[in-house]
Amino acid sequence: MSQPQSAAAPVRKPVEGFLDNKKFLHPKFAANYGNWKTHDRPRPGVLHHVSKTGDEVWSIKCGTQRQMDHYTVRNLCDIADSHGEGFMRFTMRSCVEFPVSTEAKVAPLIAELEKNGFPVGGTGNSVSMVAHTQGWLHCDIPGTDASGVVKSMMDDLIDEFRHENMPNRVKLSTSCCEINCGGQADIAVVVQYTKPPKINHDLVSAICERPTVVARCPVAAIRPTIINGKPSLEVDEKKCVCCGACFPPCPPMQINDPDANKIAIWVGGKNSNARSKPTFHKLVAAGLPNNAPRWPEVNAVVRRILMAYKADGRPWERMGEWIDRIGWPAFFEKTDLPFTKHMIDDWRGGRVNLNASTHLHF
Amino acid sequence: MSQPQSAAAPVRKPVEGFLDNKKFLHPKFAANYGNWKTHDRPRPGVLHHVSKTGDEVWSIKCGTQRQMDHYTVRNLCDIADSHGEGFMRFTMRSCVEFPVSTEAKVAPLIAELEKNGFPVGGTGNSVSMVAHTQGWLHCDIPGTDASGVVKSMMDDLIDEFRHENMPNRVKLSTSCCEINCGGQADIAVVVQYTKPPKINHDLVSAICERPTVVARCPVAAIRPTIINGKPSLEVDEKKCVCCGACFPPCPPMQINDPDANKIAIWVGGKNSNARSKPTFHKLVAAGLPNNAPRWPEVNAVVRRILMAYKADGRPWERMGEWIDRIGWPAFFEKTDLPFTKHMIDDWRGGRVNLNASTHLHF
Amino acid sequence: MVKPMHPTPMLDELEKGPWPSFVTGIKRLAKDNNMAVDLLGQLEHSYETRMGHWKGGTLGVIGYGGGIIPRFSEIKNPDGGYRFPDAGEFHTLRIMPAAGMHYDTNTLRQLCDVWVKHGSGLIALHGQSGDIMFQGADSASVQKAFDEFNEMGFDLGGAGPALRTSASCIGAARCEQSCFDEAKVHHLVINEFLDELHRPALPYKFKFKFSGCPNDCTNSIQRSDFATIGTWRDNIQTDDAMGQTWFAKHGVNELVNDVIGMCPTRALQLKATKDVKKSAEISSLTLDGSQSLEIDNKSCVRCMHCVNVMTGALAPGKDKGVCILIGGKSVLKIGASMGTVVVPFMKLDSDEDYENYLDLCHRVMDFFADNALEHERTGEMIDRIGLASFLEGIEVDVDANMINRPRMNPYVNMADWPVAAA
Amino acid sequence: MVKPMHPTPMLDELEKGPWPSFVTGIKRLAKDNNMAVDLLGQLEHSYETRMGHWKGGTLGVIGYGGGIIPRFSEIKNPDGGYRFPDAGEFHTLRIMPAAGMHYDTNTLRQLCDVWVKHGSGLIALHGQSGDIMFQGADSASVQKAFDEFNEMGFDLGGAGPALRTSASCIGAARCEQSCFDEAKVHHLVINEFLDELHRPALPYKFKFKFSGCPNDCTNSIQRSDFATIGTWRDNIQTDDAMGQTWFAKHGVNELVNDVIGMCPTRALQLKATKDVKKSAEISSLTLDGSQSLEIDNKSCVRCMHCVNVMTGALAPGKDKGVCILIGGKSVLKIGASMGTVVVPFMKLDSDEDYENYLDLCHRVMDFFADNALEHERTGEMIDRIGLASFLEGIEVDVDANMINRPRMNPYVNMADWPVAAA
Ligand code: SRM
Ligand code: SRM
Ligand code: SRM
Ligand code: SRM
Ligand code: SF4
Ligand code: SF4
Ligand code: SF4
Ligand code: SF4
Ligand code: SF4
Ligand code: SF4
Ligand code: SF4
Ligand code: SF4
Repeated sequence: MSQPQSAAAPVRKPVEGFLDNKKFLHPKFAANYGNWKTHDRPRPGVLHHVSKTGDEVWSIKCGTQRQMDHYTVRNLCDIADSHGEGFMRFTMRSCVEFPVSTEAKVAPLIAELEKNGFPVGGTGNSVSMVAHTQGWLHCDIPGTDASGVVKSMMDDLIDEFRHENMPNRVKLSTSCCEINCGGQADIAVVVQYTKPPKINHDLVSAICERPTVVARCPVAAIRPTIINGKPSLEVDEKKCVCCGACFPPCPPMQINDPDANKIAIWVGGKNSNARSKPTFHKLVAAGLPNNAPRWPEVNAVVRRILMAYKADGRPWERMGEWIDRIGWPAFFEKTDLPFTKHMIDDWRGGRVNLNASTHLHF
Repeated sequence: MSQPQSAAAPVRKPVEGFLDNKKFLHPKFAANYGNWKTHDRPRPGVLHHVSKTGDEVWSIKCGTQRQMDHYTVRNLCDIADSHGEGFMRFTMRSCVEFPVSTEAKVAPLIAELEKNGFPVGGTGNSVSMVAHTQGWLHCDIPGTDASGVVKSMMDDLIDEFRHENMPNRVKLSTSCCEINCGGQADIAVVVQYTKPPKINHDLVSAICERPTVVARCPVAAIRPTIINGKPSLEVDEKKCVCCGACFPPCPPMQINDPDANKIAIWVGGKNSNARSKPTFHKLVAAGLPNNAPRWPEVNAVVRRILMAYKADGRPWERMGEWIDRIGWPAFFEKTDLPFTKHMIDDWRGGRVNLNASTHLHF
Repeated sequence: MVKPMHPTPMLDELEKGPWPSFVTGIKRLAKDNNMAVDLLGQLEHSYETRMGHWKGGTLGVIGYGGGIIPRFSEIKNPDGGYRFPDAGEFHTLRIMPAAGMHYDTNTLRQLCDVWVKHGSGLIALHGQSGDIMFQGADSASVQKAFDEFNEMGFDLGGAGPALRTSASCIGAARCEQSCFDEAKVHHLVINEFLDELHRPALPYKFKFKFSGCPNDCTNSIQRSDFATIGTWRDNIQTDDAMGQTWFAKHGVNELVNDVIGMCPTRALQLKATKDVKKSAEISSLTLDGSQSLEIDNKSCVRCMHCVNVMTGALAPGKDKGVCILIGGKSVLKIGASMGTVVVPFMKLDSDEDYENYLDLCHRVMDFFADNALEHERTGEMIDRIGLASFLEGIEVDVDANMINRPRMNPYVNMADWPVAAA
Repeated sequence: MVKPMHPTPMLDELEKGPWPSFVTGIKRLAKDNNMAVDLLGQLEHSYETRMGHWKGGTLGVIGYGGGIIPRFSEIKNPDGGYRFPDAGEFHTLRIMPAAGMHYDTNTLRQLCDVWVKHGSGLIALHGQSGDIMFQGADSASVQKAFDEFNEMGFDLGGAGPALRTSASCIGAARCEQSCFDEAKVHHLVINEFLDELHRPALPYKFKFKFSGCPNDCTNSIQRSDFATIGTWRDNIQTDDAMGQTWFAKHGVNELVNDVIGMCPTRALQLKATKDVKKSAEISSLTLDGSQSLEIDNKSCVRCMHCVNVMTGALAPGKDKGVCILIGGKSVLKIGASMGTVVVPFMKLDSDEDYENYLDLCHRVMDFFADNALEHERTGEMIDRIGLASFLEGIEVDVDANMINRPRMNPYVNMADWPVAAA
């Protein structure tokens, strides 16, 4: 690995170690550490926690674009200093929480955030900020952009971020390739490849460790071969499930294609253990065009799903729990999405996903 | 196929066709066919059905040994004629139901059945008759007897057959080899082989189609080979899961062994769609000795499981539903059975049976 | 002249205890029946050695390829002769009873008579597939016994790689939950496929079973390749008078804990009668002056639970029909498998409905015959080729009721999505 | 001197709408930052071609083997030079924030200062694993930037086949549900395994995550190889005063439909206060003068639902600890997989507890290092060798809480049953 360094500078030994968070804790957090009793939400975007001693703290939460210019970060810091108490924290979904010790500070802080363009919300049964990935901005294998998809989606859903009108929390994610760094979510927007990789045989032998690539394929569709006298690889296109797993270790196996890259939508993923066990998200729409810069077709489907859930879900039912109650036929009806053979699981062990019962929804 | 026939007799052409059941229906069944309204159970062993017209029929149910000598069958017929109305039917579990048109006939019929040694019961939330298989009496591959296991088990459980004291119906089955002709049940008693087949190499080439046998093995543990110059088969004993599937097509691969044949007990199978979806039974005990003629160790475990369920189950909870509520740790505690590594599913797709959640029972 | 009994100390243990004893029964037979005497000898030997001692063979009746289970004793004397010669051949005839296993006593006695004449007198009522098993004929008697049973109107059941004997629940004959005429369909199907039943030519066994409602009293989902189960499409029917009787007897606690709380999909709710939703999809049952049980039929999965508990007060809807599940079987090769939904709903009232149904049966059986490997059941075949391909093969459209949930992995080539989604 | 902007008609569309715009942000940077100007050019090109145009490479900082994600532009001029030269190198530094992602404003501003000096000024707060991602340094600046961050006390995160940056929920710092000190354990673990983090030598990536309770706000089950989740062993705690307040506000319907009816294991029942079972395993909450919520803690699976809905009135028990699940990961090769229970319960209070815990971490990591194939995650490894073998390898006993249900197939050689059952 090349170690870039200016020739002149003496070699600096890094100080290895994980920074302690104690000094970054808001004083109320530090004082009541491990001693909280309950909380409520006086309004969307505000959490009010009460400790066993009666101590209180309000946390005001706003959304961000995650990929922030330093001006935006400084802007947040300025607000924390002027209207908050100089502390802030980030959530797992790139929201910011500003803790304050008195209720009086809540309203002015909200006003200041909104004035500066930071939407306040994302708590309780609202729609969360989208779990974000890299996309064209930085990744070396992306099929779409992430920041762009997220921006256009949150523009459309900002009202649902600002209000708590859903049956339960709604967690969204997007992923710019099938690897799915964005994770399992109530609604996940993920690239779906629809063609086997196109192989640039001239480059394979130079760039790819062939056994490594062969081993990566989940369906053993890749075979070593010789093309024009050079070692290369070939793909059994009947077996290939177009997953793109061969592309990272072997970029000459180009999986991305402007037109064949489609967007799929998955629903009902759930990570928490509340009520039902955690479960993966399920395929409900595919073939949507990768329509930069604003992906209107994708946003329309996401909205349709959300609105059906909002109208029909009962309190505390997460997306997947709602569907389990009303059934998949009703889900596809209410969202006006086609159910296709591609949704019938044929992966290993997929039999458990077939209906081996007369539990039917009509 | 050899067609034994007396040389003299002219060849009789069979009359092919499925016999109509209309003429065997009790008149009340025929008159109210498809027009029933409701039923209740005035006492264990008696069903009282009422039709939409108000017509009524009582069915008195008793157990049998299934493998009946014709005297027993005639005895039942006599009772049907003297105390019933000349009709009877058998249930899927070898019980007999005697329909009568007036309530007055119920008690005398019960008395007569009990007098003749036929226990009355098996309805509602009682313990059913055991679903029966062939065993040493007739099958060509059995690891134990069926009629004997069933007889000793029902001797022990006859009170639970006669009374309705369980949370819900309890369906039992036994199977004399791993093929499990007895089916999925609340409690199933099934032979479990614990050694790979012992091969009589002298006979293989004469008796077995080797490719057929190789194809039967679920784990591809059988390979063709040559032993003493003769084509035979060999088993990779590390792979072999001792299922015995190779034995029927190739009896020289002897899987049965008086000492290595053990009995396993499985619980929580369920066929109906009521409440929860149908589900397979699960392994909870193994290594029990194949202790003919009365299998006391097996019966003791079955009883322990039943009594724990009886004490702790809530109304309408089937065995498996009860365990889902209290959890597997409590099940093993209450039944005093060891939980072993063998119960952790490692078959294809078995991952779904691991606990991928923090749903824990303490 | 009957031969002397073999000592059977182990079997004698099975004469003890209150449950009817098969040993006592066989001993009764043995009083005038040498086959029964030797059967006891052979069986006692199995109990001693803790091993089975029968082997199979091939044997049939004229015109048929299956239906007899031949058994020859493997317990031999040093000279090669049978050690228990009168039970040396001990074959079973599988005979199909009428649907629902109904009998009149005359018929039963007549069956006994034939079996005493040509066989051991031992009868299993019934086998797990639903046959009467006449157990214990020697090779010479098989045809004679069959001929007499056949004269009575009974036909041989299935064995080998063939259509098998089927079973249907008592259903319409005595059960308020019945959603179709089980016996009629059972009858139709067997008669339609007599050739497949009697002359084994399928890749492996194939079983139908018929249950009138989702309680599935024939265990059809797990124990048949082709399960036909009654259900309904419209709202659960309610009977207020019976509802009030039930409620008066059982009270609100039982209603909440045993009924509402056990509905798998929270389709039941307790409501003030005035608050019951007015909608085509809602049915409701009044419980007393003020309260009602509200049923959201769109959330209901027709599991039967509330209908079972409150029979009469609640009942299946009026728009009845059947659901078909394919692929149930036992444990061999891939592990036990259940049938899965292939037709979520099909009417079975008119002649046309029955034709449609039989047509589907043919398509399934044909596809199985053409595409299954040797000794492969429908469930294994579907597992191998995928449900979607199977559906295509039998010309049935995909439906979201066929699945528990859509796929959770992206491992699928969706190049033909536009066609599939059109 | 800043160069002129490239036309970005597509990206401009992303300046519209109310949500904060990353494009507007990068344009703000571009006012005095050529790297941002060319980044916009490169990105616009991706939007036009609907393709990514970065490729990886190898790059690091002194003493470390990972933590930098190198990116080189693939958009070249005919002469082979970068078409967007100032963004031709656009590397990311992964820097670990303190546990819980808490900051004071000074620190954040200081981080900005360093990044303006040595990088693009673009910061992702935070990456999905939990890193601060400083995006956009050229090769020459990576070391300099790192050195300054490191001076501030921050260390580099993970990349490649190594231990990865971890995440813990806010937990004890502000959450009443917290069952252990998430930040402390997070801290301990990272510091224990710095070598594995900084010098990639594992078969593949390995992630820890820490959630204070089963709500699992870090998605640890699905997104980490080693999930540590708080839970409790004893009874749910109740606070009658708060219970009555809750009930007065929400009423019985909400209690039945939203709480009792949604308990996954029917552990909750509505009871007349006088009928509440007296038993060590029962806790209860009085709702008003006459009624109570009865909790059967033996049936409770600690799902959190009732505790969430009635926070304050209900609370996790006192005997707190953690559950450990191993094997979560994303979609590659075997499909997405979740961690499964490997330690149902472990105390994490005393120093000895922490030692035990770290000892387990070592055993897991060692076994993984020794037994996983190249590019194989823990979840795949366990899938391949079986959970039982894995447990044996890490010296943990089997426990019925590890499974949803025991096996449903007989495909297992149980010759060693007597030993296993002893
Ligand atoms: C701040 C944050 C933790 C952190 O360390 O950053 C957090 C904080 C809280 N979570 Fe969470 N959760 C946070 C991410 C999550 C996640 C992970 C995620 O977002 O990807 C989950 C799992 C999601 C899933 O299941 O897919 C999560 C599932 C929950 C649940 C369970 C919800 C359910 O019913 O399924 C609760 C319980 C509840 O809602 O009462 C919960 C409850 C809470 C509470 C109410 C806990 C408390 O008593 O203080 C906190 C306030 C939430 C609010 O804003 O209303 N939190 N929570 C995370 C905020 C993310 C965001 O910006 O939106
Ligand atoms: C007679 C029989 C049908 C037949 O055609 O022979 C039958 C008859 C009835 N069954 Fe059944 N079931 C019969 C085998 C079954 C089976 C199959 C089996 O025994 O192997 C099942 C599925 C078992 C399983 O799930 O593993 C079965 C699951 C049910 C259920 C669902 C129980 C549950 O809650 O899971 C009901 C509903 C109920 O209990 O109210 C039911 C209800 C009934 C009712 C009450 C239906 C009615 O309204 O008339 C009948 C009276 C039952 C009684 O004796 O209390 N029947 N019933 C079978 C008697 C077998 C026996 O001798 O014990
Ligand atoms: C007689 C009977 C048990 C009984 O005592 O009732 C029986 C007995 C045998 N079964 Fe069975 N099965 C019997 C019902 C079943 C059932 C239950 C059912 O039909 O509802 C099943 C489970 C459902 C299914 O079809 O899978 C069943 C699953 C099997 C299997 C496993 C098939 C599989 O794919 O897993 C085999 C093995 C085979 O076919 O190769 C088998 C094989 C056998 C053989 C032929 C053993 C052999 O391979 O040589 C047994 C002959 C015994 C004999 O000497 O008569 N038997 N068998 C049942 C048939 C009686 C009848 O005709 O009424
Ligand atoms: C940056 C980040 C997305 C983001 O924008 O936040 C990311 C970006 C990449 N991920 Fe990821 N993953 C990121 C969090 C995740 C997560 C979520 C998590 O950690 O909670 C997952 C799912 C959980 C898991 O670990 O499986 C995830 C699962 C993957 C996988 C699939 C691994 C698998 O076994 O299925 C790969 C592929 C691989 O490792 O070969 C991958 C690979 C990659 C690579 C290195 C692509 C590649 O193979 O070249 C991406 C580099 C992008 C870049 O240019 O920076 N990334 N990746 C996240 C890391 C930021 C951080 O350090 O904080
Ligand atoms: S989801 Fe794929 S394209 Fe997007 S950041 Fe992750 S690895 Fe890169
Ligand atoms: S795209 Fe996936 S399935 Fe196709 S060859 Fe590459 S790794 Fe194999
Ligand atoms: S379970 Fe096995 S031994 Fe028993 S009858 Fe069926 S095939 Fe024969
Ligand atoms: S017993 Fe089963 S696993 Fe073993 S060789 Fe025979 S068929 Fe294969
Ligand atoms: S399956 Fe349904 S219709 Fe048939 S007997 Fe059982 S309860 Fe009645
Ligand atoms: S039949 Fe419908 S309403 Fe009744 S318990 Fe079953 S799913 Fe619920
Ligand atoms: S995981 Fe539990 S302890 Fe941690 S923040 Fe979420 S709710 Fe609180
Ligand atoms: S925490 Fe326990 S009692 Fe409460 S809802 Fe979950 S399982 Fe039920």
